[in-house]
Amino acid sequence: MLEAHNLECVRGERRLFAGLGFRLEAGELLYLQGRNGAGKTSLLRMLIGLLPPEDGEIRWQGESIKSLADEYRGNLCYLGHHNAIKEELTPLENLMAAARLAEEEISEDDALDALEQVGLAGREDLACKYLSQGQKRRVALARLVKEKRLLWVLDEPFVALDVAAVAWLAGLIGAHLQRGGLCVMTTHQPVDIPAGAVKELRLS
Amino acid sequence: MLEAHNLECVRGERRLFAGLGFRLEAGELLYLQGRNGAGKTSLLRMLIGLLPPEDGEIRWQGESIKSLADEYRGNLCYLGHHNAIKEELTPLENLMAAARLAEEEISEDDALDALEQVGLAGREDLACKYLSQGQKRRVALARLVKEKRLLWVLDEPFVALDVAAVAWLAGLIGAHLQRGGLCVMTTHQPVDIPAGAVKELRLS
Amino acid sequence: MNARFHLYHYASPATFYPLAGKLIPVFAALAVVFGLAGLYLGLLVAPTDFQQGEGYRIIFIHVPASWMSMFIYLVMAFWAAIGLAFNTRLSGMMATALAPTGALMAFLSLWTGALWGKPMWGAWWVWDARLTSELILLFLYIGFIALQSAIDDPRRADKAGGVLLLVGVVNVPVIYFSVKWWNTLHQGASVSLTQSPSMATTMLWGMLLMALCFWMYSIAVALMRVRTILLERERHTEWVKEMLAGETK
Amino acid sequence: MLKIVAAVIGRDLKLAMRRQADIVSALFFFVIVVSLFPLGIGPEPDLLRKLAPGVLWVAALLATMLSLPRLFADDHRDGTLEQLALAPHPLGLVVLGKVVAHWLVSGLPLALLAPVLGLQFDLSADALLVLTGAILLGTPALSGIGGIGAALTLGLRGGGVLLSLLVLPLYIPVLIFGAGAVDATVTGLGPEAHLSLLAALTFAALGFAPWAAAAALKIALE
Amino acid sequence: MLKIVAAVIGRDLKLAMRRQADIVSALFFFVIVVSLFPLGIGPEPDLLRKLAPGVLWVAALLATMLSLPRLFADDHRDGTLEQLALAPHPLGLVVLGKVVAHWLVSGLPLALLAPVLGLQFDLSADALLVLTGAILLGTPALSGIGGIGAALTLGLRGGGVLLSLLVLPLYIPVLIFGAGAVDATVTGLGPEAHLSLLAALTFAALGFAPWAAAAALKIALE
Amino acid sequence: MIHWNSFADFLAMGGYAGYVWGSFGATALILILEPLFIIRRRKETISRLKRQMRAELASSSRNSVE
Ligand code: HEM
Ligand SMILES: Nc1ncnc2c1ncn2[C@@H]1O[C@H](COP(=O)(O)OP(=O)(O)OP(=O)(O)O)[C@@H](O)[C@H]1O
Ligand SMILES: Nc1ncnc2c1ncn2[C@@H]1O[C@H](COP(=O)(O)OP(=O)(O)OP(=O)(O)O)[C@@H](O)[C@H]1O
Ligand SMILES: [Mg+2]
Ligand SMILES: [Mg+2]
Repeated sequence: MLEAHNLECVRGERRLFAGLGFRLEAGELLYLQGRNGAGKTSLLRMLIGLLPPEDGEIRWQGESIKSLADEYRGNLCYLGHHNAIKEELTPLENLMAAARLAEEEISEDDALDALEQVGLAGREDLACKYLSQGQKRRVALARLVKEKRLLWVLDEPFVALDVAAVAWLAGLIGAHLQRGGLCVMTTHQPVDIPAGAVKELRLS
Repeated sequence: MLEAHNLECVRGERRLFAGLGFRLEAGELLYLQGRNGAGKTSLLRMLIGLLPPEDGEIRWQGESIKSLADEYRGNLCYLGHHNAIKEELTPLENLMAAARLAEEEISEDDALDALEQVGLAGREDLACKYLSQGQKRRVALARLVKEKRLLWVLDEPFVALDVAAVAWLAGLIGAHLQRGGLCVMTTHQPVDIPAGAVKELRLS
Repeated sequence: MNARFHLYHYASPATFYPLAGKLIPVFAALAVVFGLAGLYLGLLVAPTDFQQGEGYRIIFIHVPASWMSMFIYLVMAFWAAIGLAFNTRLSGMMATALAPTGALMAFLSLWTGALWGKPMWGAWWVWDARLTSELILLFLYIGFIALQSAIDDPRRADKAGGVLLLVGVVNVPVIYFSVKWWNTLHQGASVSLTQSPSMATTMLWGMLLMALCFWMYSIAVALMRVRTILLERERHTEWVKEMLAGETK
Repeated sequence: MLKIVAAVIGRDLKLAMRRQADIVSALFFFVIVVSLFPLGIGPEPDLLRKLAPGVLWVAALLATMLSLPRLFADDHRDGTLEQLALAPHPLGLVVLGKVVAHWLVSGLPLALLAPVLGLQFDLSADALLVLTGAILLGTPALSGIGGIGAALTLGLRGGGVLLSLLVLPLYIPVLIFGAGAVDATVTGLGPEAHLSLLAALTFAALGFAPWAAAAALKIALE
Repeated sequence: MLKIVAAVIGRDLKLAMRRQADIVSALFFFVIVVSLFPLGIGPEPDLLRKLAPGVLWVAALLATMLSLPRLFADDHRDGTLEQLALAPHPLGLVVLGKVVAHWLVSGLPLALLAPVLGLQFDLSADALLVLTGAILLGTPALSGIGGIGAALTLGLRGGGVLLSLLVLPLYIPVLIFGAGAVDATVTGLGPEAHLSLLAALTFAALGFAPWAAAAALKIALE
Repeated sequence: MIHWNSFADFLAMGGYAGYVWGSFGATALILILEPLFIIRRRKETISRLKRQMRAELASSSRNSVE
């Protein structure tokens, strides 16, 4: 489904990696590893099409993601270092707005349910700026609960989460893979994801 | 050395904790635990004097930190969720500026040495905005390398660090404790700190 | 890497760099020749203007500088369009290299115009359409330079600068006409440029030669600057390394 | 197509309502700048009447410009902009939505307030009407052009001032036609020509600016 | 004491140099705003000469104000401000350093540029001199007062506009005395009285503002 | 051919000396300084790049430690 061929990444004057390639099928998890600054975030940004690679190509179902454009992005769900939530809005509003902007209507009940699952029950109506670091991250993660898109790209999703939340999220990713989804992920924490096929890719 | 008596914390309309107290002596580590939103960050901000407690008192060597003011702060080193680095400045400049503003002259050699220890050799002269998430955190941590103040207050210092850096930082904190320093810390990651006396405090 | 650029052979930096090196002396020499001839005609031979006395001789630099300032902006926009459309690296660098020269030309136009205005109109500055739009053009140049220098990544700087140039070039005529219209609506004929009537042929020739001199100068200077930019940007490529290694004088 | 534009507008308006301070403050900035002039210049009514169109328009320009840096900056900082760029529709539509929202929050209230301020300068009823009309017609162009500037300076520190450097020269035609319309009314010539030019500028800006701004945003996100 | 002030100034200047665009752009903002007025008002030299002091001062006010939101915001966002507040010396000194740096980067260049712009308005040599002096004397007060406003609005979204709302009314005395000094020169009265009032304002502002701003910062950090 | 009677006349420019020479002088200054600045920047660039290249060679032969 998702293939990368001969990717090269240059930031500033530094060549982070070159000749990188992989192939990911339905139900597989690609686990990116590497020390700080190895280029994991850069690679993820290439995969979602925001950073044009210096060289090489990325294909989705055989076609270059550059030519697929919108069509590819319709299959994509990205979670970055930043939470992409508005501090002034409440978790509920954030979730609804994010869905609407991604052109996916969800009902308020669904949203409330998602928030409850991420452990924010009782804080649905508190502006996000009052939430703790981990609670903010949970708001961002709530998007994943109802997410049906095929390809999830997650950049250190476990950061700031407490132990219970880490386990919950691992389960969520596992379920996504079981449904035949794909996932590309980085994390520095050792996490156990209940998934069949885990591919590892180490940048160095 | 550091005592808290009967602390109460109210945020918005929510009482996060009340009647909280502890006592920390030289060479001891206080390890704060609790789920996301339990009030760990709030407690730390009370300890450094930025958030006035609703009730109760914090004492340093027997005196209230409120009356000690500058004197207490001269013994304090805080590292928060944010890195407190300037994106335009290079790691070296950031480190030097931070030291100067804390009224602690350090030589350029010392600073370069600290940066090398945190694994930023070769990036001393790259503006911080180009660094990866983990590298930014390392710049913030470089301040600790030469830090001689007694009380370290660290809010999730391990976030975004790779495995090697986590181990290094744990060692650094251990060495600080061995020298007779105090440390109050939160983290969600299980980390092994080579220290004698670890006190745990669980907020819930 | 190289195979990708064979289409744009001369746009390939490795070919362009030595080529530009050879062209610079030619344009510089032409600029000097035209300049000397123009100055000779303009300062020594041309007769006094019967209305403006000797003050009119400022025209020999004022007009070429004004022309160049406007023309260079167009050329920059042209390069920007090429760069955005075909993703050639050299085009962006050309625009970057031209900008300071264009800004200097705009400044010279303002400076000489002001020095001309004081004896002719009795004021260093009036808010006439042409003057005002030249001032705005200077702002546009400075905006471009400031934007590019605020971005550290050169490729990003090229693209962002390109978008700005294209937006600007659409606006320049709009600005010019709006200012002109504003000005003529407000007031009749209080101040307008005293056209030197029936310009003597020597004057015309002097001005043409000076204009050519400014042209050649601008080309030469832009090529010089683009060569330096090339070196900086391509310092990691083989050809720059070879060149630097070879140039151990 | 329209749905996404509406969604963006809705979200931005909600955010603006949540921090009402924004709207109110832009208005007060306008009021204060306009009121500063009589203080700096002196109270002669004749002089002030001559100044009025220019001062009001310059103040409107500056008030619009002041809120521009945050047009994309907030979304950029917290990662929302990436999400918007990843959504399966052209980024230009999102920008259009944001530009319209910006106008609703900045340009529209200005237009409604302008006649009140015009009274301070002793303008006639006709002139006040034209002033309102001109500001209504012209400010969308300001928001549009401003969007390009905001996108170009996104993520650059010192962006606010750089932004004004880029954008103000491009605002000049709007200023001239806008002030010209009021002036023409005061001096008895009709404002029609000026107003139709303003409308043309606005149409051109709204048609063209979102795409230029979207291109600039993609560059900023690389 | 002085060492910490110097350290803050040094760091802020270094940051400003790193984003040179800042300084240059504030200057050009000044130039552009000043140039906007004739475009809005019309080119008659007599009218313009009367406006000159007011326009130049209003533009100086706005140029100073535009860079205010970032006085503490950058430090706040990345956590540096917390560190500064935790350092073992009064926060007021840090603020003083930041205010001085702000003046060096904004007020000083404005004063140096003002005479050139005055020429565009056909001011006499005397008037130009007084203009420069007045701006030199008055802008530190602007930076000081601005510091309070910046601290009060810190962390509030929409801070930029809110800030101008708070600060501009307090700027009015500076504007009046500053423009008055130039006006007095043009009309033949001496500028001394105005200038000494300006100096008094500046002293008061620099002595008082850092402490008020420091208090506001502590509240913002809670 | 030559229009002037004396060199002093030429310098005086019919009373417009300040304006005319102010213009020509500024232009000459700028047109001469600009290339000089570019040449200097070019020399600096080249020597800096050479220095960097040497440093790179040295460090790569020393076997990089990251
Ligand atoms: C700061 C003041 C001035 C500026 C910015 C300025 C700008 C310009 C510009 C942009 C042009 C080229 C116009 C074109 O080709 O369409 C021009 C041409 C010219 N200017 Fe000026 N000018 C200034 C002052 C003056 C003064 C004071 C005079 C004479 C009294 C003057 C006389 C001319 C003449 C004769 C031409 C060429 C004739 C033509 O192309 O129509 N300028 N100026
Ligand atoms: N302009 C530049 N010049 C030199 N190096 C640069 C430049 N921009 C980015 N880099 C380098 O590129 C790398 C970016 O890495 P990236 O953010 O992809 O790392 P990462 O693997 O996600 O790290 P982390 O685990 O810390 O998040 C960093 O090593 C950084 O130093
Ligand atoms: N205005 C308010 N109204 C209600 N609750 C509030 C308000 N402000 C803050 N809170 C709550 O206070 C708590 C702040 O927690 P704090 O940031 O100290 O948590 P933490 O233990 O550091 O969490 P984390 O592990 O996620 O960093 C959160 O639960 C938040 O929801
Ligand atoms: Mg990363
Ligand atoms: Mg916390």
